[in-house]
Amino acid sequence: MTTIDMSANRRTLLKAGLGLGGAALLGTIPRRARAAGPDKINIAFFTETSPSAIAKGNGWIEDVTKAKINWIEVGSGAEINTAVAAGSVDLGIGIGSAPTAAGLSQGIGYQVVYIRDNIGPAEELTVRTAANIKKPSDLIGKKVATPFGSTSHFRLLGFLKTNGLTQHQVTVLDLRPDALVAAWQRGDIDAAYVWAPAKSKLLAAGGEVFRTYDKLEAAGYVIADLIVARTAFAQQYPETLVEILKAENRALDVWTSTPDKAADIIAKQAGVTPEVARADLLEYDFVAPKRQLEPKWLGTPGHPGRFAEVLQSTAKFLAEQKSIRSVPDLAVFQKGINTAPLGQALV
Amino acid sequence: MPDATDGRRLVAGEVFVSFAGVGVTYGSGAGRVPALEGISLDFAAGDFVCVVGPSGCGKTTLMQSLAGFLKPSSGTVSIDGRPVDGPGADRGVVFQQPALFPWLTVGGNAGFGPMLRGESRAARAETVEQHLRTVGLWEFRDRYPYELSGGMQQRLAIVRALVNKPKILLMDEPFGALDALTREKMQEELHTVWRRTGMTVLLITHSVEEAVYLGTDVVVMSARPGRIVERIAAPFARREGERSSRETKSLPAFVALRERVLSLIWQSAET
Amino acid sequence: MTDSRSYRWLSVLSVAGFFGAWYVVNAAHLAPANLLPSMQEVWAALLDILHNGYRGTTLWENAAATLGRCLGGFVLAAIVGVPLGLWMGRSPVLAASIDYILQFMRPLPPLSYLILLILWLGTGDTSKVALLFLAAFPTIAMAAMAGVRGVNRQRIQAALACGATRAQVFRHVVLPSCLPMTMTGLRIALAVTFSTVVAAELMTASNGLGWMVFSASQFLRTDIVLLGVLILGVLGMALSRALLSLDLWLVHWRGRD
Amino acid sequence: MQHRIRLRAWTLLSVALLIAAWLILTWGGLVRDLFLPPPDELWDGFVDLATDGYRNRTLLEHVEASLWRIGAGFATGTVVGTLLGLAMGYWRPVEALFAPFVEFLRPLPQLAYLMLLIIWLGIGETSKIILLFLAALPVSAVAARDGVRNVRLQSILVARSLGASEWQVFRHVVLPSALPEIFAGARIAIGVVYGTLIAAEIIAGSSGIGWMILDAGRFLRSDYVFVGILSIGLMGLALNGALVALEARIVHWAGR
Repeated sequence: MTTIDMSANRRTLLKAGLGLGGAALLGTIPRRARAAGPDKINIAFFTETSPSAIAKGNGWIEDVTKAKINWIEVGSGAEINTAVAAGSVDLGIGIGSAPTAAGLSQGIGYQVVYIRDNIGPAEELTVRTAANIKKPSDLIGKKVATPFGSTSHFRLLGFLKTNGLTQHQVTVLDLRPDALVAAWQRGDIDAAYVWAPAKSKLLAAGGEVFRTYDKLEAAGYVIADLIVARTAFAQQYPETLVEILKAENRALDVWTSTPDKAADIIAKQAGVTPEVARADLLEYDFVAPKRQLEPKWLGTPGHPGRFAEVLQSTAKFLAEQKSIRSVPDLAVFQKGINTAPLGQALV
Repeated sequence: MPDATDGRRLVAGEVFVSFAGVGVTYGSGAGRVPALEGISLDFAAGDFVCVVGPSGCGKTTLMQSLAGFLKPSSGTVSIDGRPVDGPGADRGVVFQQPALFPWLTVGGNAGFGPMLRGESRAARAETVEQHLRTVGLWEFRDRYPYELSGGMQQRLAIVRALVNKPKILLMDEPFGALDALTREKMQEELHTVWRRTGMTVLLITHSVEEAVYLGTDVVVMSARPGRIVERIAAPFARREGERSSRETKSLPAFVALRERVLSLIWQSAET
Repeated sequence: MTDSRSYRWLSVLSVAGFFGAWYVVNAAHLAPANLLPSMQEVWAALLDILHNGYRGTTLWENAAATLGRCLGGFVLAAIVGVPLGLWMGRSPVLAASIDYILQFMRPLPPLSYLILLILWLGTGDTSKVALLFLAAFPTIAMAAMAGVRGVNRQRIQAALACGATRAQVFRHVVLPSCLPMTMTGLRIALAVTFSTVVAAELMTASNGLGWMVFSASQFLRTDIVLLGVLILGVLGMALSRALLSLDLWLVHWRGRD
Repeated sequence: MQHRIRLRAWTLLSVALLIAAWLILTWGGLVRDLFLPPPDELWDGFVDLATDGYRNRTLLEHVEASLWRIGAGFATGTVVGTLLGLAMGYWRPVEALFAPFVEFLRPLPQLAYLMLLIIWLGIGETSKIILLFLAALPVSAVAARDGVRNVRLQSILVARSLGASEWQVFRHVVLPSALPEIFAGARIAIGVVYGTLIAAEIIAGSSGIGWMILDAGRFLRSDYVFVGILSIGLMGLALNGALVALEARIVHWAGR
């Protein structure tokens, strides 16, 4: 349609018109496709040593979504729950499984779309060497601190329960990680259940690991860090979600293929030295995207995995603690897991 | 003191202010307190009426009903033939506490009334200057009231009332808080203004001497409920010619009248 | 005034003494370095965040964010609180219908309802400004109401006797009479707002001096925490001084009436 | 009297409207229980907290823990603050020495130095009470100082002329004259202490009404949060009322 013959008859004019219209239509298609994505995405994140920090630090999320990303820093999974309930967060990166179980039980409109990591030994009971704690009953009469409402809290209480210890025998204190390290350095507490980097600071200041995680995992106290997406967001912008998960996978690849390079980027984001970042990262079991879709974890659409049961048993525990009112059916947790975007991201 | 009524001298003897069967009660039900009962009192333009009586005899209530600050429960108060319906600029009011506006300068306080009426700054500057000059406050025009002495504050309060050219000046123990010397000076100044302008004044006072000395009429009231015991004509205010207050106050006739009023008050207080 | 000025050297001395003691404690290793950073470290931290910012935000941005939230909430509270308080002072019916809510709200620690505000209004500045508004508003409204109720009756009567209408009485007597009380209320409210602004930055904030302090304590950067405390203290002093000067200028008759 | 009864009726009407709005919003399904719990949930939450408790402590025990902290912080803060303020008002050099610190501390947000208190004083009751103490101290110091400043010189001269010693002037003239302002300061101080309570209970809690609200808030248990806010509000009203009553008894001449 480059030239229009001036002497052209009606037919050619019509053709030309059609062609122009077609071109205009074609021209709108790419624009439409972009309009299908959101202009702005609110993402809640933690300042932590994780591959997610690579995607954030390199600006990948901005690149793949072409949207303005509003990064909202949070200090706890509870804040993500509140923010999603308030409608001001679309995506929560790194939320723990305990707050997620609470959120799903309370009907907060989000879905688990990704298992960032299986926490495993990265969160662990750390005891003061001088306190001479060798077996669980040695904790009787001692002070143990943990950030309440966290995955660590959940596992600590699980540890006490499976060992027949009541909260009357062991004093459990609610301390944020920073305050916890300060209290430890002053000698106010004898043990703590917490994650990195606080954990490594405790170890450096006269602490040692009291291994609990393997037995607790076997007993069903599985804890994980997740990515959750606001349900309405996931439904409206499935493509965008897929792109974001792809970026997340790419970040994980950087860590597995070039750990040193990854540690450098992550350290800068989290404000620690690359050595510390690397040591912290080595403790996590980053569940490879393909593994996430196995029945042991999230499963696939129509074939829910066992992670829904993990969430439900976490919720049961939280209900016993009165943190939530009641535990919904397994179906609620199964519906709260959406594996479609991850499946597409792997295609 | 400055002229106030524009030389507007009303015909003496004509009824100017009238209280007709005025009664005021405070509270309601069991807590009813009669403050005034059956007050009937007329006075003419140019009269200087002083009201005396024991504490709680309703002197202030009487003044407030004329000022329009409160509505009588019975009877009517009228001025110049029109019943009083709320306060107005035709009645200037001066209290024992000057009640000046501390956020305004001396000039601002003096020009308060004209300002309310929307007079231009220039128009009111002249009146204010004239008034402030006569009471010796002109050089303080840019100061604030709290920078003045008690006597100056009270003078300013009187100016604030006079600037509005009221038909009648209502004063509730205006000199009560002043020292003896200032008080006497202020009495003289007030008297001069009254004589020069022929303005009507209602003065409420504790001091019998002040009442007998300044008033053309002295009204004695009794307490609980407030009633008028007697109205006495006093000759000293209208005495023509130069006079000194010392002399007047030691005249046998003055002393006799003062004693008479005092004994009336004593009697009414005892019953 | 000359009296207090003649002792100013003592104030300078005591502040100098404080810094001297700080220096000595560190120099003589009387306190573990991780508990009390030295003056030099705090100074270095100041230079560092002045030049490089703290985690990507400059000190000015943080100070501006905190001040903006603080003043936003405060000004909003004043705009709503003062007229409402004045109206309550004039109308006993309105006062009876609202007073108990204000009485209940006033002592509430703002942190207790922060989570609800985030739930209702989201994580942005709206919920933060709302928190500060709610913290300041009852104090301001109640002060303005007390101001109206405490207006000298004789001043009103004096104005009426100068021929003032009801509206003029309100404009020329009631309003200025309320000023001292209202200003006192505003000063208390500003103090409340300023101490609450840090609480507002406790959750879901990504800038502000409060955020800087919390974030620094998360990484146990005691030097930045201490620096933040010093900056906040000085800023608070400056704010309350500024409002006090405004008060003394506006209410020049305070204490002399 | 009638006027008063009529106003009382307005108050009741407004309360009724508020409750009606609450009922319509919650039972009418306009607002989820997460945002605003309906009355029955709130009542259940209250009964649950009162009988069974929250994390091993009943509501009453949480209230007690908080009241104890408030009491200790307020009492120490106002006593020390008032003594300091009296000295500052009476002797200029004392004022010059302490004014910079009092002025610095007064507007300082307590949450900002919370971390430092934890580092320096630990996570026990001490740091909580010190935080409240530091909140109350500057407020009452400034009030007491201003109280002394505003004592009328006349009264002091009268006392001197009657042969009062320096101490007697202070004890019998300065102190009683400053009392109304000291009490006004105490009322502001209790407000500040109260507002700081939750900040104090962020520190290593497992008791206290403020900690309970924070912890329940983490799981968005709005019913517990609301019960907590209501209790803390009523507690505040009661404390303020008690202080006003005490003030009326001791400083009966104030405002007359």
